[in-house]
Amino acid sequence: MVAIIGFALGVSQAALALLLAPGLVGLVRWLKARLQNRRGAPAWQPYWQLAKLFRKEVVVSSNASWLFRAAPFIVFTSTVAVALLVPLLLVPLPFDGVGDLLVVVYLLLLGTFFLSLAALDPGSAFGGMGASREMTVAALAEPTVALAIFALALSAGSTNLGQIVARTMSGPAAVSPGHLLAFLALFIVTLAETGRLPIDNPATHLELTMIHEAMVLEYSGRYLALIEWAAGLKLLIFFSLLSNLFMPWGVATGITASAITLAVASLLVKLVVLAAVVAVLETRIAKLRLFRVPELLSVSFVLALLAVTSSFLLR
Amino acid sequence: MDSAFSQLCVLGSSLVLIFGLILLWRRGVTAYINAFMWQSIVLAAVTVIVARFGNVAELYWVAVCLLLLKGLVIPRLLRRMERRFSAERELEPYVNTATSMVVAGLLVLFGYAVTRPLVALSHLPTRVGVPLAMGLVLVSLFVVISRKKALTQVVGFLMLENGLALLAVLGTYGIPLIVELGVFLDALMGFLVMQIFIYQIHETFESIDVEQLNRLRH
Amino acid sequence: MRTLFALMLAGYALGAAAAVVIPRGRGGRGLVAAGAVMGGGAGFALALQVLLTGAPFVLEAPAMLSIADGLLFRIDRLGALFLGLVGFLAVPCGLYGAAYSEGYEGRASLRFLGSMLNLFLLTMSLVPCAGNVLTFLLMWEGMSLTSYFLVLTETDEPETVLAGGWYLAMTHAGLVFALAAFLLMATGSASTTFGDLRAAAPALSPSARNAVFLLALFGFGSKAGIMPLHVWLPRAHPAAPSHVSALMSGVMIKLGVYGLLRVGLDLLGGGPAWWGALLIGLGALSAVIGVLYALMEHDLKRLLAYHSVENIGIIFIGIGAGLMFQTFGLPALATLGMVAGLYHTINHACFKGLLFLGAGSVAHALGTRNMEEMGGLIKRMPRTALFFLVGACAISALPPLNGFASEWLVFQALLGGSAIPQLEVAVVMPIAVAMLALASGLAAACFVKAFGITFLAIPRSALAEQAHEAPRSMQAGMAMLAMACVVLGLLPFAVVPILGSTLAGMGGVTPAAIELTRGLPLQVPGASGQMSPPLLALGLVVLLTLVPLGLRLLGAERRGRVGDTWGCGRIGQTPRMEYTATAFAEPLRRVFAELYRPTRDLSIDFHPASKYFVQSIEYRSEIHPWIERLLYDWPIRGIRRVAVRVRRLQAGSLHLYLFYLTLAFLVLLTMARWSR
Amino acid sequence: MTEPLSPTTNDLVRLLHEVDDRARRLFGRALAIREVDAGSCNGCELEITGLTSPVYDSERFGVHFVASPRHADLLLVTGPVTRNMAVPLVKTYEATPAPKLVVAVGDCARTCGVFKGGYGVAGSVDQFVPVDAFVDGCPPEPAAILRGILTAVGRR
Repeated sequence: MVAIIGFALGVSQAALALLLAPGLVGLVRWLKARLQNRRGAPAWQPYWQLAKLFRKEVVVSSNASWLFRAAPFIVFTSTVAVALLVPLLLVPLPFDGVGDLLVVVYLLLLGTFFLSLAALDPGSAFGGMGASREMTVAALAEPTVALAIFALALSAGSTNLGQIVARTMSGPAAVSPGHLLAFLALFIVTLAETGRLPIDNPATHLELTMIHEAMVLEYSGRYLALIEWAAGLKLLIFFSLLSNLFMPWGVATGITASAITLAVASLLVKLVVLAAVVAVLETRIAKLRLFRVPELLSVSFVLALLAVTSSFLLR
Repeated sequence: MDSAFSQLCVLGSSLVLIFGLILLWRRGVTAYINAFMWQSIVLAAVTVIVARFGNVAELYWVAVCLLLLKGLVIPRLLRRMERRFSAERELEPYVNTATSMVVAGLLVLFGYAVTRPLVALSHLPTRVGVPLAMGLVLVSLFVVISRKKALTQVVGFLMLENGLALLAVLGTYGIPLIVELGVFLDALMGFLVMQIFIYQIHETFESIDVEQLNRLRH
Repeated sequence: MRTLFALMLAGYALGAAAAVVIPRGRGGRGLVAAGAVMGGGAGFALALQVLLTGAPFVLEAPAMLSIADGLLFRIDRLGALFLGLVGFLAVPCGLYGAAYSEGYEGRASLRFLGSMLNLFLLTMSLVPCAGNVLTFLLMWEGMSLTSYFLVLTETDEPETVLAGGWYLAMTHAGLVFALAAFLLMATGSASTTFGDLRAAAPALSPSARNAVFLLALFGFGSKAGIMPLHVWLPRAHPAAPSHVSALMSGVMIKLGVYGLLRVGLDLLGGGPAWWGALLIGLGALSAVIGVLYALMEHDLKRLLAYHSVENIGIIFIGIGAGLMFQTFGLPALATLGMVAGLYHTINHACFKGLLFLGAGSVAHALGTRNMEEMGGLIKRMPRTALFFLVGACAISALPPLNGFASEWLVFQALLGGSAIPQLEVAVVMPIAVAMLALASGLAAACFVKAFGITFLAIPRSALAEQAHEAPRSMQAGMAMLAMACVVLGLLPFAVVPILGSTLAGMGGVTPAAIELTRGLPLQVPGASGQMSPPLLALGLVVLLTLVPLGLRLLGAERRGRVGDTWGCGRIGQTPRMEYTATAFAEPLRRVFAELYRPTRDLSIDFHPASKYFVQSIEYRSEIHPWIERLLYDWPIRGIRRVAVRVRRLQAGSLHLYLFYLTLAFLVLLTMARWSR
Repeated sequence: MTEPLSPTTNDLVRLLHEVDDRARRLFGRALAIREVDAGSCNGCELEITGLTSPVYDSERFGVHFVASPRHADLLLVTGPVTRNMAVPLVKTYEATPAPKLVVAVGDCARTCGVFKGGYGVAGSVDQFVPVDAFVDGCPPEPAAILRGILTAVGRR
C-alpha cells in the first residue's frame, strides 16, 4: 500500500516538474526582459509556444534517418526519467533505489549523446558544429560533476540523492565549506550544460555562435516542442539539484498535507531565486569566446577539487 | 707398467702435435693432407694403446672409426678436391712461416699453462699427454685463422677435431661411446658442408682464396 | 568436465584441420567457423560448470613434456572466468569470420588464416587453464605467435608488416619480463605449479616480492596495453582482420589482466599500498590519454584500438582500487574494486568485440577504414548501424547498457576511497575519479564522432554510396554480442556475485565479503550507493512508449513533409558541406594542444604575378604521440647508432671472424684457469 | 535620451492589443517570425529591429524572432528579390512548416521600389512566394510593420 502511494507521489512529483519547466524558462526570459526595461513576454509564454509547436507541421530533411525522428523522444524520456529520480518535494523518494546521482548525470549524458547524433544526421554544417561543441563542453564538464558528487558523497556517505538531502538537512554541521565550493562548481556546470550565458547564448540568431540552438535548427513541429520542453526540464532539474542538494531546508520528510505544501512553496521560492540570479548574470556579462570556455570549466574543476580536499580534511 | 703406458701416450701425442706443426711449416695442400692422414693414424694408435692398457673396451671401436673415417675416407676426398682445384700453391698466408712457428710455440706453452691444474688433478697415467693435446687444439685453431686457402682451413678444422679427440682419450679414457659417435658425425657433417662451401667459392671466384669473400659485404 | 575439455580441444583442432584441408569456398570457411564455434561453446560450458560448482578441473599430462614437470591444467574459478570469456567471444567471432574471410579469398591465403585463427583460440583458451609456469608460458607464447601471424594476413600493405614487427617485439619483451617474474618467484618453491608458488610466496623477501610484481606488471601490462606499453595496440589491431582484432581487443588483452591478477593477487596475495596506487595511476593515465588519441583518429579501427587502451585503463583502476583496499584491510571494498574491474573486463569484451565486428562489416562493405570517406551508411547498412549504435552507447557508459553498470561500480569503488585512513594515499582516489569521468565524457564525444561521421548524413565517397548490408552470418555474430551487452547491462545482480566468488580466498578476500548484492538493486557495501538497472531500463521503456502515445492522444499534429536540409537557403547540398571527423574533434584538439603538440606546416605558393594572389595553399598537421617520441623513438635511435658501430666489426673477412673466435676461446680459458 | 513618445502611443497600444488577440486565434498567443532579407538596402531591417526595442516590445505579445525557418510561422521578407536571392527565398519558404504566412515589408518588396529595372533585380516578392500582406513605406515605421503582421494574421 505504502509503495503505491510512494509511486503515485513520485510520478506526481515528476508531473509537477514537467508542468513547471516551461514556466521556469519563461520566468528567466521575463526577468531578463524586465532588466532590459522591456515589458517582455509573460512567464507562461513558453506554454503557448509549445502548444503552437504541437499543432505545427513537421518538416524533416531528406538526408535524415530514423535516428533523427527517434532522438527527440529519447532526449525527452531520459530527461523525464531524471525528473523522477531527483528529490523535488519529498525526501524518502520511492525511486531512490532505482538511481543515484551518477545515474542522473549519465542519463543527462544519454540525452546529450542522442541530441548530438541527431544534429549530425541531416548533414548540415550547423548541426555538426553544434554537436561538436556540445560534446566538447559536456566532456569537459564531466570531471567537475564527478568531483562534486565525490564531495557530496563523502559527507553523506552515499551517492543516493535521498540520503544526501537527508544528511544535509540533519543539521548545520553537515553544511561544510566543501558544500559551498561544490555548489559554485555545479552552478558553473549548470550554465554550461543548459546552454546559458556565458557559455552559449540561448537568444542568439547567429549560427556560428550557437551551441545548443545549432543542434535543433533542423527540428520543427512536435519534435522541436519535445526538445524545447526537455531543455526546459533539464534547466529545472539542475536548479532543483542545486537547491535541494545544497539548501534542502523545506523539503518534506513526512507525507502530510502541510509538509507537502511547505515543500512546494520552498521549491518555488528557490527556483525563482535561482532564476533571478541567472537572469541578472545573463544581463551583466557577455558571452565567452568558445575557446575560453574550457578555462571557465577548469575553474569549476578546481573549485570541485577544493571541495573534495576540504571535505577530506574535515572528515 | 704404468710408466711404459704413459711413455707411449706421450710419444703418440707429441707425434700428433708434430704433424700439426707440419701444417704450419709446409706449403702445398698435398703435404697438409698427408700430415692429416698420418696424424689420424697415430691418433688411432694412441687410442688402441689406451684401450689396451686402460682396458676400456669400446675405445677399440673408436680407434677403428678413427682409422677408417679420418685415416682413409676424408684424406681421399680431400685429394679428389685438391686435384679438382689443380696445383694451386698456398698463397702467401697472413702470417709468414717463421712467425707462425713462433706463435705455435707460444700457443703450446699456453696450452701447458692452461692445463696444469688438470694434470695436477687427474691421477690417470695418460695425464701427461693432455697439455700436448691442448697445444694441438690451439695450433690448429691458429692454422684455421692464418691460412687463406679454404682447403687448408678445412684440414685445420679436422686437425682441431683430432686434437679434441686426443684430449678426450688422454683426459678421461675417452668419452662415452654415444658422445664419441656424435663427435664423429659432427666432423663428417662439418666436412661435407665445407666441401659444398668450397665448391661454391670456387664457382663464384674461380679461386678458393677466402680473401675474396669480403667482396660480398658491400 | 573432462569431456567438455576434450570437446573444446577437438573443436579447435577440427577447425584448424578443416582450414588446412579445404581452404577455399564456402564449405571450407563454414567448417573453420564451425570448429571455432564448437571449441568456443565447449570452453564456455566448461567454464560455467567450474564457475557454478566451484570444483576446480585438474588434468595432469606430465608425459607430454618431460621438462619442468610437464603440462598441468588446473582451472579454478578465476581461470574459468577468463576461459568463459574466450569461449563466449569465440562463438560470434567464428560465425562472423565465416563470411568476413570471403573478402580474403584472392588476397591472403585462407588456409593460413583459418588454421591460425583456431590455434589462436585454442592457445588463448588454454592460458587461463594452465596450472604451472611451463604450460602458462607455452600457451602464452603460442597465443602471441598465432596472433602475430594473424596480424600479418594482409601482408601486401607495408604498414601491416611494420605493425607486425612492433607487435612481435613488444609481446616478446613482455614475455621476457613475465618469465623473469615467474623464475624469481620459483626460487623458493618446490616445483613450478601455481600451488607451490603460492605456498612459497610468503617466504619471499619484500624487495623480491616488489621485483616480482613490477616484472609481472611490465610483462602482463605490455600484453594488456597499459599506457607506456600500449604502442603496439593501435598498430596491430587495425592491421588484423576484423574478427581477429575483435578477439585480440576483446579477450587477448584481458589475459594480460588475468596474468597480473594471478601473480599480483593470487600468488603473491597482495602487497604494499603503492602497488594499488601504481595501478590506479597507470590506469587513469591510460584512460585519459588513450581516449584523447582516439579522438584524433579518423581510421575507424585505430580509433577502436585506442579505446581498448582507455578501457584497459578503467579495468586497472578497478583492480588497483581493489588491491589498495586489500592492503588497508577493507575486504568489502577490496571485493568491490576487484569485481568492478572484472565486470568491466567482461563488458569491454562484449562491446569492444561488437564494435570491431561492426567496423569490420563497414570495412568489408566499403573496402576502406577511413571515416572521412564514409557517411550515410545507416540507410544502406541499417542493422550494422543499429548494432554499432548499441556498442557505441555501451562503451560511452550510457545507462541501460552494460558499460554503465561496470563504470558505475568502478566509481563506487573509488568513492569508497574515503574509508582509507592514510590521507596522502586516499587523495589518489578523487584524482582517479576526475580522470575517469573525463575519460568517459571524452569517450562519449568520441563515439558521437565515430557513429555520426560513419553512419549518419550523406555518403562522402562513391565507396560509401554503393555500400551493401553485411551478410547474414556477420549480422548473427554482431546480434549475439549486442544481446550480450543488453543482458549484461540489465542483470548485474546475477553476474556480480559470480565475479565475487572467483576471488574468494585469494589474497585475504574472505568469502564473507563476497555477498555483494542481493535482490534487484545493486547494493554496494561501504559506499552504500544503490542502483537498479532493470528498473531503470523498464522505466525508460515505459516512458518511451507513453510519450508518443500521449502526443497522439493530445491530438498533436501528425502531418509531416520531407524537405531539404536548411542551409541558409544555399542551393543544393554536397557531402563536402558536412562536418568531418577531423572537424568534429577540432575543438578538443585545440583544448588539449599542449598534450598533442600537433605538427603544423603551411606551404603557400603565390601566384607568380603578385604576392597578393595565391595559387595553392597546403596545410598539413599531424600528431605523433609524444609518448612514442619520448619512450620509444629515442631508444630506437640509440640502438641504431650502436648497431652501425658494431657493423664495422663485420669486416667481411672470414679470418677476422675466426680470429674473434679464437680470441674469445683463449680469454675463456685464461679466465677459467686463473679466476679461482 | 531618445525623443519623447509622440501622443499617438495610445492608438499604438490599441493596435498591439489587436495583434495580440488576432494572433491568439491562429497561433495561440505565440508567433515565431523569421526575417528574410531578399536583397533590401537594410532600411527595413533597421525598422524591424525597432520592433524588439523596449518602445515597441513585440516580445510581450508573443511575437518572437527565431533563427531557423523550421521554427518559424511567419516570414518577414524585405527588399526586391535579387537574382541570386530568388532560389534561397523559395527554399526558405519551403523549409517553413505549415501553417505559414509571408509579409512583404517595404515598397521594394511590392514594386521593387527605387531598384526597379536594375540588372540584378529578379522581381517583386509576390512573384516568387505567395504573400499574405504588404507593408508600404520606405522604410515603413515599426507600427506599420506590426499592422502588416496584423493583417497577415487576421486574414488567415
